[in-house]
Amino acid sequence: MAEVVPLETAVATLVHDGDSVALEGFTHLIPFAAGHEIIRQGRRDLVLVRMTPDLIYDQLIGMGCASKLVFSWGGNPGVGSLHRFRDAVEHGWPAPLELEEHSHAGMANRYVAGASGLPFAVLRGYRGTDLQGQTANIKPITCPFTGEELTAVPAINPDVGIVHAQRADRAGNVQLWGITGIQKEVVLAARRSLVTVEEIVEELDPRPGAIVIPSWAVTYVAAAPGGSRPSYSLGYTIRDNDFYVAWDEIARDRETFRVWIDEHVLRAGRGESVTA
Amino acid sequence: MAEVVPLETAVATLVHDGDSVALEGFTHLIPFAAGHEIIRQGRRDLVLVRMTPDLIYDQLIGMGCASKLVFSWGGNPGVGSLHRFRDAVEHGWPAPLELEEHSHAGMANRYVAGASGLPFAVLRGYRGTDLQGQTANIKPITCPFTGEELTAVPAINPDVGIVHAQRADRAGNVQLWGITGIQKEVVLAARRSLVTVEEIVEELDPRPGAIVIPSWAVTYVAAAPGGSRPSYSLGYTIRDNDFYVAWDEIARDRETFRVWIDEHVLRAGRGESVTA
Amino acid sequence: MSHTSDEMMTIAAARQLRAGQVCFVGIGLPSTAANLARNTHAPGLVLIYESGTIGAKPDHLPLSIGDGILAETADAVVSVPEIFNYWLQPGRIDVGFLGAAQLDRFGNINTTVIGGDYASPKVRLPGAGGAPEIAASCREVIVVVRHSRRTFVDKADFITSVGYGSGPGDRERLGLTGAGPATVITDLGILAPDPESRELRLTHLHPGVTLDQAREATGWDLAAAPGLAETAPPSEHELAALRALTTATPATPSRGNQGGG
Amino acid sequence: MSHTSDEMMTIAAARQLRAGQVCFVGIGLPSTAANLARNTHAPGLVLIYESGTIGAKPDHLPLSIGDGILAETADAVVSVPEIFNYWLQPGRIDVGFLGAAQLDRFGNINTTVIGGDYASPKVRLPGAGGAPEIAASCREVIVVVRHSRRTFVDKADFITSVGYGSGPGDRERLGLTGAGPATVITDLGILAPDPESRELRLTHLHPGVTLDQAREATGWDLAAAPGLAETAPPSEHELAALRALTTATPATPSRGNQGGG
Repeated sequence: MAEVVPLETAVATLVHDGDSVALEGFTHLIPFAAGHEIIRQGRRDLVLVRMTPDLIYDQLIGMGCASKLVFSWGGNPGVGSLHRFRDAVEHGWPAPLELEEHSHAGMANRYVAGASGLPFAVLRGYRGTDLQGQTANIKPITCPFTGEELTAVPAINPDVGIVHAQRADRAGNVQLWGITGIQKEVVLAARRSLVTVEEIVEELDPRPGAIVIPSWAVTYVAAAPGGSRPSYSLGYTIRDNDFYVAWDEIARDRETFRVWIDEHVLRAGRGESVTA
Repeated sequence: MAEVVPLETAVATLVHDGDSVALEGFTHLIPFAAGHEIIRQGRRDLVLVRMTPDLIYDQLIGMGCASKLVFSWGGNPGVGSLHRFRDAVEHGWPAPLELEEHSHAGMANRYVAGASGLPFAVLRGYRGTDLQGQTANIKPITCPFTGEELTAVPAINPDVGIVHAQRADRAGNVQLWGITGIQKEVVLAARRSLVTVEEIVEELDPRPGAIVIPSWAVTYVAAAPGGSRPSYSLGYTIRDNDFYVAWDEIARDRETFRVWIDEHVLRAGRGESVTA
Repeated sequence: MSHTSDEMMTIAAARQLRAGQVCFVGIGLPSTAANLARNTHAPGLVLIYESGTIGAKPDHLPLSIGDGILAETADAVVSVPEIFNYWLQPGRIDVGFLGAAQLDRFGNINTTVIGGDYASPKVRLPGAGGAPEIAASCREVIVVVRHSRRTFVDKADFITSVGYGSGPGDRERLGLTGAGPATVITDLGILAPDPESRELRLTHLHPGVTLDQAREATGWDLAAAPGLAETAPPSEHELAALRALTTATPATPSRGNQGGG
Repeated sequence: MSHTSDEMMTIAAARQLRAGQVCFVGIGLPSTAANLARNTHAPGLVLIYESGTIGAKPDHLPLSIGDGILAETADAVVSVPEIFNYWLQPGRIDVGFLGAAQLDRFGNINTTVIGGDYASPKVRLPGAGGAPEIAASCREVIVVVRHSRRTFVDKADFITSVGYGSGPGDRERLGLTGAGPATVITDLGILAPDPESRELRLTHLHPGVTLDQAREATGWDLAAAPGLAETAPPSEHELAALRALTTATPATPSRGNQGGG
């Protein structure tokens, strides 16, 4: 059964230096508050896993929390580059960043295999691309019935999976709706999991389009109202598009980035997230 | 885009002698009306595919519509045996019935592969069982990353997939809720598809737990109110448990079976289903 | 209160379950036992039915694994591929309940064919359903089955679901992640595998049953475990709770293994 | 009305779409073009975004592929694995729209790295996102990209998404089920592959653009297709509809390929 604890406690208990950590949320429900808590707790050498390492991973990478990134699209959506990510890859600042790069379909299937207790997944993907040559984690596989050659990718089972959802009940059952992305797979694939939520309610009344992750499949639930900002939580907060544009300027320069993190993350009260 | 047509037209257009046909509905929304229409149209040599060939397949098999059955559990749920199925297997009456037998997990993954455009699926299954020796459609496969040996099963892509749902709109978008089973996968895996529905409505208002299959992924939609009886359609009809018990007596004897089919299926008005 | 042997069997099965466990349930005796446990000593027991209902809380016994009451009371309803792939296969389920038409000395289960050969059997049974993967992947399996020589056979005619295969080390060799059939509950007593040989032997006799009766109903030379005990008789509370459950629901036969339609 | 070259490009892209088609859309110019088509000549166009929204009907341009308006107006919202596995991979999608940082003479797309080598590139781009499988599996692909020598290169530094590989037969050899990049729409004109050699050549020039201008902006010896035509200029109706769409929404840069966050 999931235990409902403060965010600071959950992150301190779950996330250790050197862990592989997946903070997911595909375009919606991105767990910024949890990411900021990881920065505050000064974690190092994390293997960060995420299909779309956007602003939250730009921040973690820029603060030197990561030694490796496993991903499929690293940009500021609708705006352009992630400057901290590029600075790490192009100039090794503040630390070199090893990359393992996939396509969305490959990453999604890796999480599916992880959630399914299988060591690998099969897809029609990557064939003819130069992605194949850059990692040992893309291999051909032959159909034992037709002889057709397809592509295999290994399961992802991160040490810690972190997602944000709209609500949980006091027993720790989690409910999310709207674009639910890859969240369920990440929680089920992870060895330990944290779900931050907009609110904890007495009862999860059924909602169209909602999925529920039962409490017994989650390690910790933590309340983090507004915890997906500047991303959004459908029904609770709206996407702060201006911040995504502003981030381009903030992150372009190492110094303005550090100043911003200092003011909005490090000096922000623990358990509270101030992103814009 | 799905065309909304009478049931008789849909079955006549879609289902031909010798086709592989999957009528699915896992414990709920079983497409009895469509099955009865196939009996009335006198189809022969069908390869019937279904995880749980219950009463509807007992009827199709007893009427000699099938030459082969691909399945994972053939019983009268909560009651006992399917006597027509057993008579076909044990005594070849009214015609011999070739069997291809799987587990539920195997069948479910075969549909998933079919819906995904993959030639096969991988699972932890069948190992150590005698099921492996009975069909060429269960083979070992080795993980290219860990070397672990798992099991592969080939995709199912039936010529025709038939399911029952609660509602469709006039454009042919289909909505179902409650236990949604394997229905989406069957429609997507099939070369041609038919969805029978309790009613056709102006608009599909969102419902908790509902899934929608978009019109452009379906061939035909046909109205068949009560079309899942004696199974049920959550929110529309309730399961006729007495009929499942009564079927044990009806189907035990070849003659009472034929009399029942004659009265309740063959002589029933076309487009109408009388099962109890 | 006096009780029937089926009531003893169901209550003995219910006692195996603990609050907080997650239990994969089929229709018939397993469903009755699991719901009895949830209504008595294990209120937090999580019931999963292979129709895709997770955390179902039926107030009467479901009549099929797809009964509407399961979907309506579940924490979550997922697709059939998801229930097998995301929930059963990775070993998230603590206890799987299975029935059997034949159960052999190593806990292997047959629900496929009896007599003749596979292509022309004497008796064609319903088949595998979810059982092979339940037997493979649940952390442990409980088999609930009536005791008779027809059922308790030296060697199953067909292995639908693997128990301990042909003995020690077989599950590991096959890569089966769960521990296998830890407990077999019958109307005569309770069996468990010998830790060394993996052969099923008797650990409990239900009140009023003799070792000879159990041996008579078993198709192999049934051994008694050291410290063979008598099952505690049903308490009044257990019997009342069981009867409240079953009178609220028409009786269903118990031969069905996992499966349904 | 006068128009900008970006407006011509967007309108030319929108014209490629027909009512009843199913279109896999990324943010930026592809999304603008697809929504313009839906608002003008192709009202039944089905829009799919890789965030899992099927049949989205936004009344303004979404600001990310996960914009709430997409989920709220969709016929169905499915998980990310489902959108790739059940909807894209089997070839159900008629048209995939892609952008590119580099596009080579055989329609191969680079959105990964430019210059240096993969481990220490001169420019690190966002990467693949959904593009490799969109390029592989959609029945056809339309690339929308501004014309420049920096983008239109003889050979891509990195093949993120396969067009025609190194020429005829490569897609078939690789088992790519879709037909590949049938059309490339730029701010100068329209390109399509030579049916024999698979090399991209110019089929249309937008009004006021010369063949020399297009050749000057292309990093290979750009051929003109027989019957090189002039693109019909934007109609007043098209321009008005496009401006209604874009003024309702803050401008978004167009460099992004499929992807988002």
